[in-house]
Order: sequence, then structure tokens, then C-alpha cells
Amino acid sequence: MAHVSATVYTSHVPAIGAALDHGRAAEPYWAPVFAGYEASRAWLREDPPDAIVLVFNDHATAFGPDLVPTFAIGTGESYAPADEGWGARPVPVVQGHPELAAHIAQSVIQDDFDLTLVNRMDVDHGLTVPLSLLFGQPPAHDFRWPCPVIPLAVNVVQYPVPSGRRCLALGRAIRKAIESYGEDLNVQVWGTGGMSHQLQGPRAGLINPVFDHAFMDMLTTVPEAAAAIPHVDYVREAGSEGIELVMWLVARGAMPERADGRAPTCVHRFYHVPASNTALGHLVLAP
Amino acid sequence: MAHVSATVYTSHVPAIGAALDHGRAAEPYWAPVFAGYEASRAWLREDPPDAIVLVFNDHATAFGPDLVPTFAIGTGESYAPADEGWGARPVPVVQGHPELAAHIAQSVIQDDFDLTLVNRMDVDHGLTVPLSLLFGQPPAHDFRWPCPVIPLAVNVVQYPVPSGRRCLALGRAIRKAIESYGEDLNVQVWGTGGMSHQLQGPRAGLINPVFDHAFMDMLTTVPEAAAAIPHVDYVREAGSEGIELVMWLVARGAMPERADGRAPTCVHRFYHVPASNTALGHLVLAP
Amino acid sequence: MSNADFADIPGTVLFDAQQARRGYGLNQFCMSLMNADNRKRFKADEVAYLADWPMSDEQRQAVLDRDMNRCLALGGNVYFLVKIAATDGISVQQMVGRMTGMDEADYRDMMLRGGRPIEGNRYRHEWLQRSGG
Amino acid sequence: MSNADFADIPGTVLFDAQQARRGYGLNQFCMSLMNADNRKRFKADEVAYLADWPMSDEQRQAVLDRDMNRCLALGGNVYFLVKIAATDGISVQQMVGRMTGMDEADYRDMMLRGGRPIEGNRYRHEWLQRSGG
Ligand SMILES: [Fe+3]
Ligand SMILES: [Fe+3]
Repeated sequence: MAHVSATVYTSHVPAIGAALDHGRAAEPYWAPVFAGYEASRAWLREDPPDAIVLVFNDHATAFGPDLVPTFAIGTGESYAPADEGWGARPVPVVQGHPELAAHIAQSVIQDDFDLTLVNRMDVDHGLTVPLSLLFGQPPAHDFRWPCPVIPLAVNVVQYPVPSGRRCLALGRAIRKAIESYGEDLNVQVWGTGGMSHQLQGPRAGLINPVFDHAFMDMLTTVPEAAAAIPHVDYVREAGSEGIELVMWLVARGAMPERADGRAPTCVHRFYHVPASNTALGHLVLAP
Repeated sequence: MAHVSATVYTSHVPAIGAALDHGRAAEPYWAPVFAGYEASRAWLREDPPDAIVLVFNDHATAFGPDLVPTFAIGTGESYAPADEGWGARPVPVVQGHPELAAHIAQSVIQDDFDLTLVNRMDVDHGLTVPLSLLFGQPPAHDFRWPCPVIPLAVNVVQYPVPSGRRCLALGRAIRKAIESYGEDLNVQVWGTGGMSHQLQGPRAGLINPVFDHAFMDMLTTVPEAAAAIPHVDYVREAGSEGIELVMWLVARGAMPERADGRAPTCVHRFYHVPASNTALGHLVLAP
Repeated sequence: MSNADFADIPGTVLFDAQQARRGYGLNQFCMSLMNADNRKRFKADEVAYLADWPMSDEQRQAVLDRDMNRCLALGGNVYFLVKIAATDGISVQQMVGRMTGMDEADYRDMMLRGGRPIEGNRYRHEWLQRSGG
Repeated sequence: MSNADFADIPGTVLFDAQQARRGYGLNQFCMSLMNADNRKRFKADEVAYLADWPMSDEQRQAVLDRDMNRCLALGGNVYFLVKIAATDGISVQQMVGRMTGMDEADYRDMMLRGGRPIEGNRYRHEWLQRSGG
């Protein structure tokens, strides 16, 4: 049977992708950002997953004004990096895992989550920047990501967006689905987006480290409390785009419960300001 | 406040649209079909709704191999009749009700239904044939449908499809949403599709009147029992396309409960075989 | 419930994620026929038109043969395939009837008499018994 | 909760169904810039390119002026609008900084010093007090 071996959380700031793609990772502005992920990269090399369910939001790339799915699962064979206006990122095509994705969809839809099935979409920085941060840039002689990825897109762009409670519950249903998959796979679930940032109007540039740290604490030890945060608090305290943090709750819901009832082990935690307009946060939790 | 004044159920066989559009409604094959809706048409003229939430399924028209939403609500201004291969039906463009649709989406998504919001789609026979059956063909001098329509598309094409229980619960959430809308509107909810039919392979042409009548009985008086029917029973007993009947459960869930706890009044009921490959069923329920 | 529960229903292919993946290009081709120009191009040269879609040769041949049961087995779904019938100018009843192997008039008569009965058509083993298998 | 609860957050437009409807054509135009040919055509003649989209004249002017706050008020959303910045070859930080009315270097410095603080930026009335209103 497959199992969730760990969950990973990270911001997915597009400027990070640009810095990597344009060879600016060693500059003083960016070096501390990448240094903050080094320990996680080493940890990933030690126990590489067989597949990742990557929770992200599409940024008006695959889903535009015509159609907005609340939750969409990628059941396709592969996903090309999108041209978001600057040209496509020069990173590998993302290989899917259609069998596991179809199994998760089957299980989760029968558990009353009304997923949209997506066989074809281009994936934007929301999905590819986390891969770059945690795997580094794949070398030219072996130009591929280390494992298949199942994209799980959450609408955090057009209101109404799903509640934190709903996101946590979806994560739990995904864990149940993974644990009923016939093949023995080591699966990780990643939650991306956030932390505090506002990308609009005269309040742009808002950063709230107190909120961000409290969120990482609550997410780790009392996820139900984090899930109870209303949308308006995210927007007020963490900025209009801070609402992306609800996606961390999907990954948190997918964490296996420990037999002793304790919180999961925090393998890594990193926080840095600024990355472009955004506070950057990163967690690795293992059972 | 808005309220649900009645719910309407009907098959949406494409050949019915073709018969109407090609002036064959008076032929001996078709006349009994249209006669069966006459009482409902008169009833509708007496108490015309201000808006209809029309539950239907898209038949590989707006949603194809790339993207399959479990539940999609139309929040657009209008929807054009689709060209399903025979040219578009010569019926009016369907006007939406963006304000009520947005209100329903807001309410229902916060109630943990993971709708896809659709601003633009062409609508196929699943939506336009019920309008033709219950309103007749709009005259040339006043070529429009009598009221706005909010399309609610349910995936019954690609498995996994939502459970009957989930469909009934969605209807209840839609009723709650309608009842919290600020404007005083008379809203009807229509459930379409079915009844027994199979459109594939050597078992095609299957019709099961015993199942169909039992379903209409259960739907009227014990909807929870109808909602508990597993998918495999629909497919076995009512044919591979009989699964469309889960959409009737959405409309049934939207029926206001009576203060005396009794079943709703069955205003009209009609059953006829055949319409093309299909058993045709029709119900009108009022509180 | 798993999709295996559907396996003992006779004459029925469940259109699930696996079938959808298998039929992806075939169903895409079918949807292209929702456009009048495409229908014209397809009718003018079916082989050339089919070559433009990511389909297997088996799928292309099944379309050329109008073998709808084969199309279903190869990942097609009736709501997609019906666009081929529309392009050919035949009705849904004609298209569906042909999948049964019955003569067109016989199928129409069966429907007029109330359709195919459910008795004897619920389980595969009922069919196998009838065929003496 | 209703969207009204968001109204006392300063400097923030909630992108809801109403805004999405208002901005439909504007956001469609923005998405068209995800294609290199379209970006070239837009840069060659912005007025002509904008004329092809179902936008209001106000929306077109706001795009020509690169007045992103006006675009937001008229139904735009930053994830759509950022495609204009991409086409102009400016960074997300430059685009976002311009919405604050600050000088580019000042905005960058503010971010390097830890960003705009939350204190005093939670409620509209805090802003009104500061502006003496
Ligand atoms: Fe993001
Ligand atoms: Fe149908």
C-alpha cells in the first residue's frame, strides 16, 4: 500500500524562478533564499519520494475568466511549463502519475469532494518554483524532475475560495486515498503559496512575520485551529495574496496521525523576508 | 427573500429537440410525448418562475477530454445553444442570472461544495430540450425563453461521478442559498436526464419501467432512499446512461420541507416509452 | 465500490479515467466535428483528417469502419462518438441501433414494443447461459 | 461571512464574481499576452490590439496608461494584469511597487527592511486617521 511519508510546505514566488533561470541565484539578494532550502534538498536526496501530490494555485494561467474550478486534480500524462508572459521557464516538462491520480480522484469524489478532473494543462510558477527550490535545476544531461507529480490546483484567485476547514478535510481524504492505493509507493504531499504578501494597491508590500510564524506554529501543532482562520483574517493580516496559505492546510491534512497523538516532527523550518514582494516560508513535517 | 416554489423533472432526449426543430411534433410517434407535457405547460403559464436553476449534464459539448468538472455552475450573462454536430438548435440564447448564480456559488462553496464557476459555455440538448418541452418553441415575434436560467452541470459522463447522496445534499445547499438571497424571487429547480436508457453496445435499447416507476415513487416520498442507490444499480437496472437520474436528486434536495413532514404534492407525472432509445419520465413536485 | 463491480454488467464499457486516457485523441477528434468547417473537411478526406489527431491506427480504422463498439472499446464514449453520427447525417437511434447488431427496422420495432427488457440482461452470466457458453 | 466584511481592509479590492464579470474582457486580453506573437502584436500597436477585446474605453485607457490600480478597480486582477508587466519586460516587484505610488528604489528598500508593517494597515479607519480625514 502507498503511504504519505512526509509533507513539504513552501512559498512559490515567481521571482525565485526568474533568479534561478537567469543565473542570479548566487547574488547577495538571493543566496540566503536558496541557502534556506539546502538542508531540505539533502533530506530529499536521502529519502526521495516515488510521487508528489503538489497542491498549488494556478495564477490565471490554465484557468482564466471562463472557468474557475475550486479543486482540480491533474490526471494527465504530463504538464508543460507555461508561458506566463516572460516565455516558458526552461525547466523540464512535469511528468504526471495518471494511475495514482485517477485512484485519488475516484476515492475523494466518492468521499464528497467535487473535484474537477484535468487531463491537460500548462503549469505555472505555482507548481514549478517549488520543484526548483527543493530539487534544484535539473542538469542538462539528465533533464527531468526526479519523480512524477500530481498537480492539485486550488482556487484562491476568484472569491468564493474554499475554506481552510474544507482544505484540511480534502487533505485527509487524499491521505485516505493514497493509503488505499494498491502499489507500495512513498508519496509526499506539498502545500505551496504564501506567506504574507499583498500584490495590489497602496497596501502592496505588506509583510506580517508575527502572523506568518503563528501560522507555521499552529499548522504544525494545532491544524484545526489554523483551519478555523476565516478568509478575512488572511486578507487583513497576511495581505490579499496571503490567502494562498489555505493550500498549506491541504498538505497538513494529508499528514498521517502519530500513534502517540503528538504533533508531527518538524524536520526543517525556514523563514525569510523579502523575496520580491513576499515573505517566504518553508516547512518539512514528517510523522 | 427568494424561495423555491416547485421542482420539475424531465428526460432530455436529443431526438425531442430534433422533432420540434424539424416540425415533426404532430407525427404519431411524437404527439403522445408532447401531449404528456401539456398540463405542465399550462401550470407553468399560471405561476411562471422568475428564474430556473436547471440541473443537467453536458454531453461532451462544453467539457471534453481536457477538463471534467464534477459540479459546474453558470455565472455568465448568457449561453448559446451548442452545435452538437447537426448545427445549433434554432432556439433562443439562454439568458443567465449572474447575480443569483454568484450568490448561490458563494453560499454553496462556503457550505463545502467544490463547484467550478463557469462564465462561458455553450449549452447542449441537456439544457435546451427541457426548456422546449416545458415552454414550447418561442414564437418568432418574441424569440426568447420566458425567464433567466442558471445552468448547473453535473458530471455523469466520466467516472467517478458524484454519488446520489452528494447530489441530494447539493440540492439542499442550493435551496438554503436561494432562501438567503435578498431579492423576492420565485425560483424553480429542474432536474433532467434519464430515465432508463443504454446508448452503447449489444445491450443498447434497454428500458426498465419497473425501475423507472420505483425511482419516481422513491424520489417523491423517500428521497434519502433514492439517494442511497449505488451507481452500479443505475447502470445495471437503468442502463449505462440511466446514471443521469442522479441529477433528479439535486432538484429533489432543493424542495422545501413541508411543515407537516409529508411528501411534496405531485402536480404532474408522465411516463412514456419510447423516445428514440430512451424511456421518458416527467414529474412536477410542489411543496 | 470499485469499478470492478461494473464488470459483470453485460455489453457495457465504463468510461472511467483509464478509458478516457486511452480514448483521449479519439474523443478530441470527435469534438472537432462540432464545427461545420471541420465536418466538411472530414467528409472530403476522412483519412487525411484523421491523420491530424493523436490516435492509434486501430482507432482511425474503427472510425473509418464506423465500428462504434470498437471505438467504445478503444476509449471512445458515446457522447463524443455521436458527433460522427451527426456528421454522417444519421440519427442517434440509427447509430445506437447499429451497435446492437440488429437490423434498423428490428431495433426500431423493439423500441416501439417497449425496448430491450431488463430480464435476462442484468448479468454477464445470463448472456453466457443463453449463448450456451 | 459576506464580502462586506472585507470592505474595511484598506487598499484592497476583493476579486469576486461581480469584479470578475466587470473585468471579463480586460482579463481575457491579459491572458492573450501569454502568447509571444500576441505580445509582439500588442507592442506594435497597443490601441489596435486593445480594440479587438470586449473592453470598456475606460479599461482600454487604464491599460494604455499602465494604471494598474485603475485596472483593479475596473475588474482586473493582479494575476491577469501581471502579463502586461511581463510584456513590458518589467518585474513583478516593479509592477507591484508602482501601485503603491512609491519610488521604485524606496519600495525596494522598504521590502529589504522587512516590508510594509501590519501595524496601522489593518483597517480603513487607521488610514483615514493618518490622512487627517
Ligand atoms: Fe501564488
Ligand atoms: Fe443526457
